[in-house]
Amino acid sequence: MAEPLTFWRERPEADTSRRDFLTRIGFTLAASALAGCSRGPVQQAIPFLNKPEEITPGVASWYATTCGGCSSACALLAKTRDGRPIKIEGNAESRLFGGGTCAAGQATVLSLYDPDRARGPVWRGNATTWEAIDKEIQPRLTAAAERRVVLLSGTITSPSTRALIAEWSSRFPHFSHIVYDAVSFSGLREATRRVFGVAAVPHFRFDEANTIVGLDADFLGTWLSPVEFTRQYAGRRRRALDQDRVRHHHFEAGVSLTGSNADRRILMPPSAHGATALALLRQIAARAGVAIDGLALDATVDNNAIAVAADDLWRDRGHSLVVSGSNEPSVQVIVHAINGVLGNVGTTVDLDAPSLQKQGDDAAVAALVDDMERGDVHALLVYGANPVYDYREASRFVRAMESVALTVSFADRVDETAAHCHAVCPDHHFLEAWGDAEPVAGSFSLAQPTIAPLFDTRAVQDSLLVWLGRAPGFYGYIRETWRRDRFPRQTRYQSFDEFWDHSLHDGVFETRPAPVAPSRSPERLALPTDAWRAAASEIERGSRDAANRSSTEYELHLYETVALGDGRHANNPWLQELPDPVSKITWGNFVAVSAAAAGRLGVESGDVLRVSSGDRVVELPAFVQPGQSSDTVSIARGYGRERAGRVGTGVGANAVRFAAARVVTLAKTGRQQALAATQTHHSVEGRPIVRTLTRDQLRQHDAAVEAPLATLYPPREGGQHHWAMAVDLNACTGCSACVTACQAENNVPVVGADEVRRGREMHWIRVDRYYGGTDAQLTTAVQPMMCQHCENAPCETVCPVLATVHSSDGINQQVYNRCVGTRYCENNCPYKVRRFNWFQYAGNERFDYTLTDPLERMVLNPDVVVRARGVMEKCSLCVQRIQTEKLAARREDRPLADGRIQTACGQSCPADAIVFGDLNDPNSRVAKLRAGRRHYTVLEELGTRPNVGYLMRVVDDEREQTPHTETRL
Amino acid sequence: MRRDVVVGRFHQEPMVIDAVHAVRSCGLRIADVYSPYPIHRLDEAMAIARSRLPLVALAGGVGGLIAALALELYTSVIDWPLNVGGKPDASLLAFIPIAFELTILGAGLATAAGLLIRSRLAPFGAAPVVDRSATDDTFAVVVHCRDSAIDRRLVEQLLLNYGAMSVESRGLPR
Amino acid sequence: MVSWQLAAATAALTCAIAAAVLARELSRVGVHQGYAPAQPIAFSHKLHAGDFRVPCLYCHFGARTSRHAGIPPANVCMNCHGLLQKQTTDLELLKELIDQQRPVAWIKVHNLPDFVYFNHSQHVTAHVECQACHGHVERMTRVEQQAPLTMGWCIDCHRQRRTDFTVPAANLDCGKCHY
Amino acid sequence: MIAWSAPAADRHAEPPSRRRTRWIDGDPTLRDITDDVMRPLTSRPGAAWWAAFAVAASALAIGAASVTYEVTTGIGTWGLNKTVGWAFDITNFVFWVGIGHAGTLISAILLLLRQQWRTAISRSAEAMTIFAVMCAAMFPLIHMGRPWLAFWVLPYPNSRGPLWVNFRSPLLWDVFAINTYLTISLVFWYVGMIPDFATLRDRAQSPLRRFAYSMLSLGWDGSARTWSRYETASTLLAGLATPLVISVHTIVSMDFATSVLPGWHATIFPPYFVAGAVFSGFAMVLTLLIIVRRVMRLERYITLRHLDAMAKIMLLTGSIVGLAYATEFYNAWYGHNVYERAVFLNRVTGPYAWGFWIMVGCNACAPQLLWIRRLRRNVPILFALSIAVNVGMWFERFIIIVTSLHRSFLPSTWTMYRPSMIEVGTLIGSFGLFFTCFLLFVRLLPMIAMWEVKALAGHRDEATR
Repeated sequence: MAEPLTFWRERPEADTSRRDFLTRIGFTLAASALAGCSRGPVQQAIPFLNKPEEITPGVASWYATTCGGCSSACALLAKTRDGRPIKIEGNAESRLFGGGTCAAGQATVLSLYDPDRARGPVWRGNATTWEAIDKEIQPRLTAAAERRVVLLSGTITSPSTRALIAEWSSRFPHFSHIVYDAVSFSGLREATRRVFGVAAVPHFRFDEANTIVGLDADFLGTWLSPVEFTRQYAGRRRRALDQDRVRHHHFEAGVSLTGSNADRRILMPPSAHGATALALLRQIAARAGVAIDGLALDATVDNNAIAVAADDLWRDRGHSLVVSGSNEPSVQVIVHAINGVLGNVGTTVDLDAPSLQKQGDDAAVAALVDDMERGDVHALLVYGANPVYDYREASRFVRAMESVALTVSFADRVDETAAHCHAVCPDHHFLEAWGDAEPVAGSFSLAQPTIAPLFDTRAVQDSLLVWLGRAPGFYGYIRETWRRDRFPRQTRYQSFDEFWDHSLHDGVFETRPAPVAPSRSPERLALPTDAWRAAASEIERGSRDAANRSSTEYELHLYETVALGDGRHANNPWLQELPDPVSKITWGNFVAVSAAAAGRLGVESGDVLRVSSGDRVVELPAFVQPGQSSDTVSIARGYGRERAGRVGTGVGANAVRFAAARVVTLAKTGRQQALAATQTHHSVEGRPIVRTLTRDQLRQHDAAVEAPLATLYPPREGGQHHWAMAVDLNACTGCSACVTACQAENNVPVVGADEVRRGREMHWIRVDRYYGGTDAQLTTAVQPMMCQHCENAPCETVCPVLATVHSSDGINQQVYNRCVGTRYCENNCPYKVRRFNWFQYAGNERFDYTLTDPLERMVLNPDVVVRARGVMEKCSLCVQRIQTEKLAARREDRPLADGRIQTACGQSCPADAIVFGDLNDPNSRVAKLRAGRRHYTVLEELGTRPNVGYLMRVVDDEREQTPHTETRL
Repeated sequence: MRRDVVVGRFHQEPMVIDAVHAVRSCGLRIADVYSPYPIHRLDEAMAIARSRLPLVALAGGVGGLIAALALELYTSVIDWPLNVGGKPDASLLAFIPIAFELTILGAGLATAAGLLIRSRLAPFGAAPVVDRSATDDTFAVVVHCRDSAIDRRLVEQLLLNYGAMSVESRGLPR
Repeated sequence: MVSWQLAAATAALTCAIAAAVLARELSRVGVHQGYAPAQPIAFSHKLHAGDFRVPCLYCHFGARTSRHAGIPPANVCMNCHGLLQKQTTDLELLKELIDQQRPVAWIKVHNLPDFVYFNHSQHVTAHVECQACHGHVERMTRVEQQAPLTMGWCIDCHRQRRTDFTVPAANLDCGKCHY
Repeated sequence: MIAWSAPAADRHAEPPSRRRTRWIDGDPTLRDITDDVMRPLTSRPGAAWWAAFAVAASALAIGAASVTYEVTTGIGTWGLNKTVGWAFDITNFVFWVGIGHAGTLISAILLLLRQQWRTAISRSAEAMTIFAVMCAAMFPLIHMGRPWLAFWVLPYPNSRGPLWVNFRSPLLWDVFAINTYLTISLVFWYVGMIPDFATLRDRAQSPLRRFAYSMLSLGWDGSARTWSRYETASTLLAGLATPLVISVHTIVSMDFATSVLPGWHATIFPPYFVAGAVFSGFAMVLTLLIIVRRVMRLERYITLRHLDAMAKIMLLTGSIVGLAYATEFYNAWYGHNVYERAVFLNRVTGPYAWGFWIMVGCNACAPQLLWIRRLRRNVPILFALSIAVNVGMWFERFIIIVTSLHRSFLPSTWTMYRPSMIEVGTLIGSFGLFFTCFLLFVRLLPMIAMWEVKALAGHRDEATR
């Protein structure tokens, strides 16, 4: 088959045995010895026995697929080398997500090689074969068929899988499919049902919004579809550079990534969430001249801030957006009402093509647990969910499971839930499996295997098919559903095969769906409805008893981290060591307390606190978080896994057990536990490092650009290219996807919590975060910082052995194998971006993260050497990518077009904040940006003349977002 | 053996000087004087020519300097110029320290070598002369008396008069 | 008199010789010039590339597009030997391996340290003869490493290609091969 | 005609200058001098020596263990991090190089200045120099991530192109400076000992010793011609060593001065460091000699006047160092550079302020006591002061290196540094190496230049005849 992207079609994965796979990568193991390990006396080269057309050893091939990292289901490209997926990148074809990804998405490729994955089916704790386990399960299912069979799953975005499940409901009369999201949106779905008559999560359009008001919704970090929203948000900010201003007000208790990006961040304890929404509605309604009764002015909320927000919203009515992270239907009803009054429904709140990324139904899950306890459930299949870890009443759930005759888990490992199941039928990793997804109605994407299954696993869908008594082969099933449902909805291709091949090649297929919501009129929404009133009175009742709280109690605010999300990525070393975008803390969660509360409790960062609510207790180190609401403590969920694997088990403590609690009490334990933070100083000390520009300044002298500093030395003649980079601080949100992307691309080691505490993390790119202002008005600035590739590099001058010198095309090169490790360069680097190999990280049991286990080593990029002990390393501007593109251009005898070369960080950036290019080409994007008014280089007064520059963040008010003032933080 | 020198042993520096003056004013030749420490005025007393070691040192220094500059310029300008921190290939200012050090090194080694070679100092070198105490507390004045016309007893008497502890006629050392 | 000068002279001479020998040996550490291991299948390049004039890139097709020239998979051998009648013990061994689905474990002759990135296609694209680095393989019955494959050896060629304008210029940046 | 009688004494009246200070107590004959100096070499070592040797050797063992562990496991065994790349290692390096400066200074500069009091102490000072420079040279070596490749800093023809070295790097300057300094110091030391070796040879009882010393003495016979050439050579070497000793610490200071870091990037460093080096060097000489003159019963040759003279030099150099501190702060304040200011403010008030104040107290303040003559001649006080200065000068280097690194330009990179046990062990080890060598020296080699002291004594005879 000459069609490279469909080379699996002729060989469905079932045929491909493990050994076959090994033959396929055989050559590579030798080659990756070149890339990774040290050089043996005799090296063998094992060629393919029968080389597949599409694989040439040493040449990367790309496959379009869909991310299974979370329910956002971003469209991806997987880069495979010699049959091994080694890198994840966003699929630029996707209208929703573009080329960007999130950190977790980048890291999914490592979880493919996770040695703790289940190696095969398990029956009652014993490894077994698929045949055997089918024999066990199938009869039991048929037996249970007359009674109740339940599939408890996380949100399933795959239409084909949903279709398959529908078949089950027809096959088993008493079958029910219950969707459980650890972080649930069922409040929003319910509210939408109440207001619009359809239970759905709207598709939000931040790119249409000139004013955004967020109520504790971390939509840039973790909420619903962060990659998509970041792309929209940054895009909107970019457009606003030469248009009117955009405003973002954010009300929250802890400091979230989104809050740290807001123009105005207002403190709002969780208990005031509803009241705030209500007050906002009241203000908006007043401006709209909508008469509403019964909405009393609430004193517990910051009415001035709300008024300011309301003004902005009203000014931009029709092009503004209010989102809330609350799971209370009543609150979401009010939020809908606000958007309704503002006329945002239809523009920024899209219900024609709703989001399908969160479909959890809390009520159904609660009912299920009752049923199980009553013994009404006879078979429970758990797929893509881990309730025993993250259900609010986990212990009760476990007890309930005992009264279920057959419990089956499809988890990829024996996790907390699987451990309590009779059968574990491990699913493929998404990179090994066929699949499709419909994250937003009408936007489809496909997933294809990029590697033969590493272990004896089976796709869930195949298991479901088999147990239905059908032949396995989900691949065929997907084709059928697509032939049935997707093919008719397009006119471009005549034959289905053509349509299929192109869809598979592009990975995405987009079409406007038939409206799912019944016709509704925004006008009607603009008037008070019963739904409003009910919600309003509900909220008022709620906030009244929220008010009474004893002085020793603190409100609890649970949140997801950008790295671990709900905890499913806990065993991924890259994500465990990813500094939290806000706190910069790695390897574990903590109790974020305000300075005021810390003073009251007499604790400092690192003092271990006992957090208790009733009989539930966890002990976690405190972290004094600037900008934390004074009476609220924030704790990240997703930690404290008990059966994640050797990396993730026992890191941090599980805060989900407090999910039911509204308040907790804190007590000092007297113990200390140093936080593994990568940044310990938070003030920019008034130094002009992260620069901002007001919109007026930008307009006034748009042309004016400072002349470059004079230099004593004659200029050296350069080469054919002059590589440079521009980082747009106006777009960057600090989401840190670039950090993980770089780690994946450049084989950057993971060093573990202790070494991070010693200040020895190895990331080549970091995101500096500075605080300013006060707790009440926290200002935050972020700055991605990697090697600045100075033309006059201080590091180069001081190296005695010429291990770091300048290339003819502007790159500051680090030659690892020449380095003797004096660390003089590191000392003399003003940006401190160089990283030293303090130990032998590769092949060292003490650092058994990504470079030691032979399985995990398969993720290594063969084009980048793994560094040895005692040498310095740093950002190389992804020179291997530059080489590849240059060579390709040369081989195909075409000029190297601008934008063809993307560094890993720039490629992964959902905000498109990092631009790489050739300064010798005056029309290149980077050359234009460097010529612009916003461009500056960090510490330019030192005369280092960096090739990496920054574009100033544009603000409306100098006082906002510019932490240049000395602060106590 | 032929007894062609007269050795006078002294215990005090001044007497040696006088003795040497006296002996030479008699027209006799001083073979050499052995002392435990340098006696400055002995140089003119014995009319020892000034050493030319300074020239050797100069040569060594110049050699070191040239070698250093040659090495630095050849390696970083001619053989393989590299862009180091945007500095010029011939960063002469930066080359000064090493050039200086090698100058000193060359001069120092040349001086030492010159001394050893000129004075024939080397391992397995010749054993000392007159007696062991010449390196301890004795000054030995050795007078040439090969000419049979010279009356050794007079010479010995002369030395004794000038304060020699003991005198002896014996063969030339070496 | 003579004794110590003689001693000194001999000592100096011995030291000089010792130093020279040591330097020569040290400079050869890791250089495997002349390495010619026996292969599991006694494949003769002389026969194939020499006598039969099979182009290098027919078997080592990887060199055109890939970093690795690659060892031809067995099916490439069979392209011809599937049709040819001639039988040898080595061919039987090969067929046997194919039947058992076992790939041939060849011994790599030209090995570079892991910290060097060498890309065959880059050099093929720049019209560098295979023989420039691998020697006259078409005359070898058993392949032998002829070039020293030291960095200095690479650099010499790259330097020469910067002065000789009849060929595509080569690059001397460290980052061309070390990353 | 021939003068038959010995001439009158007054012909040899010495110029009064020679008579001013008498640098030897009592009036030993030349033989007494030989005996006194050789006593330690011939007699059996006493309990004190053995005790000292045991301590030094075990310290050396600790150091050896620490270095072995560090080299086999990685620099990670030290307390360094992504921001602070140097700490104990280079601190110790600069500290020991500094110590190594007094020796050459005493023998070379004071020789040129015709300072006779140097004769008694020059030998041991030179020995100290050599051992100190050995200790110093160890640190650049072991601070490398891959010390087994240290030879790459040497420009030798190789099979890599050849790939040379970076002559612009101050570290490379160090390589040349330290090696030159070590070589010249060794030559100077050895040449100075040749006549004494001859003495030892001629006094030696055992054939083994005689052979060994005759090898070392290179057949020295004390001929007047050799002596005259020999003195020229010594003067030349002294003349060469003087600029050398100044250049070496200038170059060491350039490791910092040529960098971009606030607190390092300072033009004042060369003179400041040289003064500091001499300062610490003399402190160490004092420490050693005060012990040695007592243990080896050499008070007669190393007199209170010697101590007094050294104390004066300490007072001078100490004051220069103090002035340098003040100047740095003035520049930081006057220069209006936010980074510079922050660093110096941080030195005085930051987390390492305690170290800063130790440094100021020991180096700038304490030596001021030496204005008082009585204290300059009070052995216990001098000893205490010399120790204090050693401590203070170590902290000076620590403060310069660590406080400049741990909080430099980007606040996001600010960290703290805490030494690990391995680093402390290495520091202890360097002292072990130093004292082990020195203790062996005092037993195996004449620790006072006999011929020079004899020359003094001889002139003294003349003067008093």
